[in-house]
Amino acid sequence: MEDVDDKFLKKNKEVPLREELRPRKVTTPDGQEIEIEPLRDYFCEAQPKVHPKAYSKIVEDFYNWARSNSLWILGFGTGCGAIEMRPLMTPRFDAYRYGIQWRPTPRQANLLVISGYLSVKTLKRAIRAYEQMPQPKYVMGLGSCTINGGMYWDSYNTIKRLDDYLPVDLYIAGCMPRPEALLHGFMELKQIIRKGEAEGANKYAENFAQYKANQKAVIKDWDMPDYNW
Amino acid sequence: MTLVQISLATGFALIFLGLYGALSNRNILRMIVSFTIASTGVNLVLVAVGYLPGREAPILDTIPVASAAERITDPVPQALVLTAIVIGLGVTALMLAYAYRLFRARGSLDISDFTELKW
Amino acid sequence: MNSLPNFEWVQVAYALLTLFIVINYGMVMTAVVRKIGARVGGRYGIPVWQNYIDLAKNIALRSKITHGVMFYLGPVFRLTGGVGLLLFVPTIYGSEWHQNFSYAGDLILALYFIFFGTLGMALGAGESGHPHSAIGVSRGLSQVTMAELPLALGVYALSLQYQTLDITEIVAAQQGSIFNWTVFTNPLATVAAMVAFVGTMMRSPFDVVIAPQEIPIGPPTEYHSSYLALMQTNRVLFPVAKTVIYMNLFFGGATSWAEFAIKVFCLYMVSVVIGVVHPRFRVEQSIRFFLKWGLPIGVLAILTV
Amino acid sequence: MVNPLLILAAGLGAAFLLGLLRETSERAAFHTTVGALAVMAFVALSWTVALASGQTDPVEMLTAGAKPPFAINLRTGIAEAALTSVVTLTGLLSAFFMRRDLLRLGRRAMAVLLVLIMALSGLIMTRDLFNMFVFLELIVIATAGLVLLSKDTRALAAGFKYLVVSQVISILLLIGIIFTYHANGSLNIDDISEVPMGANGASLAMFLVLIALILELKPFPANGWALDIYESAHPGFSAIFSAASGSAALFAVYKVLAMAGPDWALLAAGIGIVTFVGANLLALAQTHDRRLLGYSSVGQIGLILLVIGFADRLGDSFLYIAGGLLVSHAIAKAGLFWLSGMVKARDLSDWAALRENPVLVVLFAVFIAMLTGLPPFPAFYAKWSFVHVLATDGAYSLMAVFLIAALIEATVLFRWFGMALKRSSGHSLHISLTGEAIALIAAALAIAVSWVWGNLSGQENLITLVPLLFALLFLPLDILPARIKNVLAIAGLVFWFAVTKNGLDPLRYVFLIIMVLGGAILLLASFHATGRRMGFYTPALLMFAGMGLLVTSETSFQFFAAWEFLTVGSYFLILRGQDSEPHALSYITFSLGGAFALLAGFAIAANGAPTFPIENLSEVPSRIAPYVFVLLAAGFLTKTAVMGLHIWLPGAHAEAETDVSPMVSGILLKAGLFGLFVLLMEMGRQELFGVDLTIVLVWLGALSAFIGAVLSAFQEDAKRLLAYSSISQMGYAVFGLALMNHLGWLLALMFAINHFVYKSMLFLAVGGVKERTHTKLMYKMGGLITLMPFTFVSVLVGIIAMSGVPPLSGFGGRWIFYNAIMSTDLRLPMILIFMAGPVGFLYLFRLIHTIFLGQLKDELRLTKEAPFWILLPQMLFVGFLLSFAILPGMILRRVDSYIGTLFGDTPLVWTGKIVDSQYGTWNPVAIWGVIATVFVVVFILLIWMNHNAQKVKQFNIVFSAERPFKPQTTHFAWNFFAPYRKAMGFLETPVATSFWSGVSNMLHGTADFTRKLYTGNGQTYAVQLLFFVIAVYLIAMGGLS
Repeated sequence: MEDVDDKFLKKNKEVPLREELRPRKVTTPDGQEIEIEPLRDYFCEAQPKVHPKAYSKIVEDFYNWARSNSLWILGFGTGCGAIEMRPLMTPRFDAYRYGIQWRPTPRQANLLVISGYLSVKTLKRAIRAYEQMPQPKYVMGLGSCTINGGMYWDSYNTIKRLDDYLPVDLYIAGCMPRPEALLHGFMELKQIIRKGEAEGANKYAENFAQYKANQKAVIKDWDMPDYNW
Repeated sequence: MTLVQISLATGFALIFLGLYGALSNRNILRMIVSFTIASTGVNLVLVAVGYLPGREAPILDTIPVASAAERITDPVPQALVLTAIVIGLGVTALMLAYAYRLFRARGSLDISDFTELKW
Repeated sequence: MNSLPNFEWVQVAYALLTLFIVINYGMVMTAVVRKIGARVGGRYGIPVWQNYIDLAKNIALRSKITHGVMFYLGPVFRLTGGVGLLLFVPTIYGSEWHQNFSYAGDLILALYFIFFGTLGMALGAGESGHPHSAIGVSRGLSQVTMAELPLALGVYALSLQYQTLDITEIVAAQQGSIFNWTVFTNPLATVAAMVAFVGTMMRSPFDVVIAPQEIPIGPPTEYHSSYLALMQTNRVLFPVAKTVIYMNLFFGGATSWAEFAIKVFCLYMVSVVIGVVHPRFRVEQSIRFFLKWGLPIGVLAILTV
Repeated sequence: MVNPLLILAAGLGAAFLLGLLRETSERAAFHTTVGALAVMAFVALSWTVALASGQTDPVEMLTAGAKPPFAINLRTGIAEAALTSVVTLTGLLSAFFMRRDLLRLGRRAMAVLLVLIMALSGLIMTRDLFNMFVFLELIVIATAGLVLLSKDTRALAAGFKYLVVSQVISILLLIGIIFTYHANGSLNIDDISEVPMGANGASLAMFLVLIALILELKPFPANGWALDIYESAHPGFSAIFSAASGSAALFAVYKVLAMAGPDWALLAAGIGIVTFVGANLLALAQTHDRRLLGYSSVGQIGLILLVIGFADRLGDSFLYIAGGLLVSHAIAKAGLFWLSGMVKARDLSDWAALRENPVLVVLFAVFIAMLTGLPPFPAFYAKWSFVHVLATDGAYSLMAVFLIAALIEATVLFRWFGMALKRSSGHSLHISLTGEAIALIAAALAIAVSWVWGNLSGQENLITLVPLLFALLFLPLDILPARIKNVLAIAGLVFWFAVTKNGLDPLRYVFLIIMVLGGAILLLASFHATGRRMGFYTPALLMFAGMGLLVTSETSFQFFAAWEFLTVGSYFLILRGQDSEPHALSYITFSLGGAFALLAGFAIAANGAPTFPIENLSEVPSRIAPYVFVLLAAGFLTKTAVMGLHIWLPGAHAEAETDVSPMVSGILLKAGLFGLFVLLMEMGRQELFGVDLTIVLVWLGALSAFIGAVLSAFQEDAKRLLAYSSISQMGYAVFGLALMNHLGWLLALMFAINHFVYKSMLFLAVGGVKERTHTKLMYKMGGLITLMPFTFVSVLVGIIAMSGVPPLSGFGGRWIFYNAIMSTDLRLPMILIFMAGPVGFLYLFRLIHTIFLGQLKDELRLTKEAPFWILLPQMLFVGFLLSFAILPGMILRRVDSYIGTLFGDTPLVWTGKIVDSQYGTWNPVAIWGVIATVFVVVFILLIWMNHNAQKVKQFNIVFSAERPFKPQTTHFAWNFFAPYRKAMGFLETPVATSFWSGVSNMLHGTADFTRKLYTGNGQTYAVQLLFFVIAVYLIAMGGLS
């Protein structure tokens, strides 16, 4: 793909695997020597699946309505935009009234808000967090940094386009967007969900190879399994 | 002071002297000599206790058997002394033998050199 | 069925009805309580039906993971604990419908069954292999060792007072006048038990177990989707069931659903009110708190019965 | 019958005959020696048998054809005959043992040996004071001669010291003799004893004779010279020196004491007890085996001297008691010295070499048990009778001192035994078939005399008890493979259960089921063992024999003997564990301490009778009843490991083998509980200084329940955790018992059953895990649930049951508990128990979490499920727990009605399967029904919703957007309850441990300080001797005036 940020794709030699992930030998209590291959033994290797919608349209519509009115945000502040999310909990904006809550763990969240620029290092974490969220899940890109790199357009270690790496459902423009814009964004997202168009997770699963290739292209020290369950 | 009392006193004096010597001298040979002195004292005491003034030694060759009971001193202590002397001799001999072997083993006759067995 | 002399099939239906009412009541009530809290803070607050939506959303999730059998069973234990607790306690005094299966046992059964869900949940969380789960469990267990103590003392004082362990009889003894309630006849026991109540409602200042800022939500860190749905159901059901016990023991029970609703709400609000104005205790602080306040009051309650 | 003088004649004659032999014919000389010794032994034995069976009467032998006082007379009565038998047999066996050295040194040494044995026999038989002196001097000379046998050059110095001291003694003796003669006009003991000797002028003479002979017994602290001999002499000779010389000298003292009259008895008794205590204390500090044996000999002889001092009051039983102690001492000590001859190096731990030869280990155990006075050996009967006499006399403080010293002695010996079994030695064994055969003969003699003493005891002859014999049967059978033995053992237990179960009341019946049938079930796990598993079955079955006998025992004697059996058996069993040496030692120390408390209690309660039916405990006069209660309760509480007396338990239970831990925890602890049941059933409430003792028990129980649980939560070692939990659980049971009401007892019983089941199960489960992971440390495990699912299930069921959460059977216990406390006035201790409840969750959760949940470690990835045979009993227990939870009535109902007959009330009403009390209801079937239904429904619901969940692996966790580094750092397990420790850690302060280690340090410190007396200088020893004489004289005169 030519629109990958190939500017800093230096084709230098491969980064060796982290030590703790390299295969090694350990001795069992019985004195037997066994081979441990951490990536295979510690992590589930299954690929993400495309999950179909519910059989019945009514049910799916109901589900989508519920999903849209119960947006649980993963409280993962990635860039300067994180500071804009805090006022949403205050009396002035009170996002709770729209069924929006913050959850401390990806397992219980549906909405990953990428709140600003993503350095390569943070991208790795964002990917991991995203993959660990259960489907259906949504990604919101906040600010121009996630759209085109913004003020970091020529940075050596900041990604330019978020949707090369994660399926973004909605961008909110601005640098930074105000909380009102965020609220508006949430409302938009709700609309998308209700329409049944927020299938980013399935898109991610369908184009998994491509996304992975993009991710691996920028993340040199890819010390994790392909998919983080 | 009667003869008996003098003998008794001498006997006990010898015993104490002997014991003092045995317990204060470090040299093993001196200890053995001291013990001999003490046994002599004991023997003296034995004889003194059995002595009856004016009587003769209980040797029936010279004294008629019929009158022996009145004329001789008590024979038992005499017999005891004889036995005690014999035994004392045996023990002294054994101690000397030990002294010899101790000297051979260690080249010393100082009792305080033989204290490795303790506690 | 000589071993179950009081059993009739229709009781199953009655019990289901109780369960239905209580769950719905709990759903709405907890939302209302949150809304009240929001209003106090000047916010609008969540919709009162938000709990239903969250529940539906969680059930509607498409991908799920499991860490193993015990992880799978954890929420089952949890919900069984909540439902069972409710079913072992008579909900509405004098109503044949809502005695549930309280003939199976007495107060002791209820007190010990409280731990059923906790234990199963802790095991399930443990199998997830997440250290934060284990830390949460460690904190929770440590805290509960002292938090339950004033309750045990209060209950003992109470059963000495009424000379029975039967919940229905205890409620019966409090009928007639408001001054027959245990809270008036035996205030010390009530205070002791209420200390325990506040301590075990998982609200500030005793919520270090789930402290979301440091050990992301503690034991249920790994739970999601329908697991979480079951646990959410329990989370609205269980406090109500527990409050029902307190209501029956100390506040004269309830003779109608209306009385039930009011009393449970008021009792529930106690822990909420305390929670919104107090910062969180560390575990050892809360243990010392219970030692310093709960224990002496409980001892006094026992000694003065 | 040949004339007993032949003993002397044969000895002397052979000695002279040796002189006639040629220097080079050592073999002929040796045969002559042995022949002479054999003749002597034969004569002595034949007289013993004849006198004992009443075929002949005691005989007086007059020399020189005259009657005393004009001649010397010798006597052979039963005591003399028996003692000469001991002396000559020791001589004979030792001669064989010293064969090589005797041959090396030639006929002179043999002659000296013969003279020694002859002189010892003479000393026993003579009735003449001066003759006694002569024989004593002969002994001295012969001893000094034989010391030279040793290759150890240090023995020379020892022999010389001995001679120095002997000279001093002989001076004292001679002076004493001559003045005695002067005062009485006779040297004949019988003549002198006819004239009563008060504290008149002659008393100094008598004192000198007496003290000189007592000095021959090496009384503490004037005995450094003798210990040097023990330490350096040839072990064969030391055997004679300890067994034969000691016995002969004791008899001489006895004769002189009889002559001196009762006024002097106290003196002997005083010196005896001081020696017994002092010597045992010093033995604590020893690391040299023979010196330790020396101290032990001194101590034993001191003990017998104490008994001799009591001869008057003992009356007819004197010979029985003193003989029992003496014969045990002689055989055991000789045997141990002989064994020491086969061990090359002299440190206590060098006895580890014995393990090369299992027979020798058994012999070692036999001798030590014999010396300690464990059943069925004669010293056991002797101690029993002696303590009873002391109690009858009201000599309580003496009894206490005696028992404490005996306990120290046992500690010393068992410490040594533990070292031998668990340490390693750099030296191999000096195997000699002769030596082994001789030691075996000694053991055979030990069994023979045990039989004799058992027959004479007037009680049950312990050595003929079927369970004991069954246990001993496994000694020869030990060459069979373990599995065959296991089948036999299980069959034996089941058979014994079938035989004894009839006619027991339900309470005892339940305990019998737990102890005997439970044992059979647990033995199923032992099928796992491969190979021969030497030395497992005898102790195990000894323990079960003890427990089987305990439940069916009817008299105090039977009860106590059974108690000792189970204690000893379990000790050997516990000792088998890998690092169990120190723990087994503290176990046996505490257990024997508890047993001695029982002994004292029974003795006081017996009130003069040799034994009494257990049910007569209820008739103990109220004056002494509280003390009896305290002593017995202390004994039982030691076994249930109540807080304060618990420090032996964690180590002992944790370090034991996989299938031993459940036995000692699940079953053995119930013995203490059973004892308490019996005690409280018979004695009821007792008051001491206005304190109701049952209330003390209630507090102790509550304290144990609480602190045990807290300590358990802080353990890192899974088995230790379970061990502390046992303390807690037993605390509940003690608490229930002490409530002294119907429900309290039912509670205790419920706990007994439940604890047996779930603790056995958990110990087996943890043991199974340990088999696979080779560790007990929980933080090294984790995530084993998928690898060991069955074990997990058993732990899961176990902890749910134990924590008291419905629907499993632990809840029944809690329910009864609440009902029990409703009807009692005790409120404060309840709080502790209330606190203990939730704390139980701490350790239980930790147990299951840190082992089975969390992160799997790399090296455990291939861990297999626990072995089948270890799982099988667990699954049986799981089944039992489930069914017992639904149908508790199947056991409880009968017991309930039985307890009802004791208390005369029926607080529980059983309607069908429902239990109603005055206060509440417990409907186990309904509880099960509701919970199971709800659970299944919810489970189905979840399956319906989440059937398609993706199974993930251990690192697929949310980890703050990172991934775990490695399992070790991700598994939260070590110091699991850190926050709890922060708040409640002060409860961990090892008060009891500090106290007991303080006691132990004090004893060791005293021992270390006291042994500074032993400077090694012969002169110093002689001076000490004189000071001792003077001190004793001053004390005696003070006492007499």
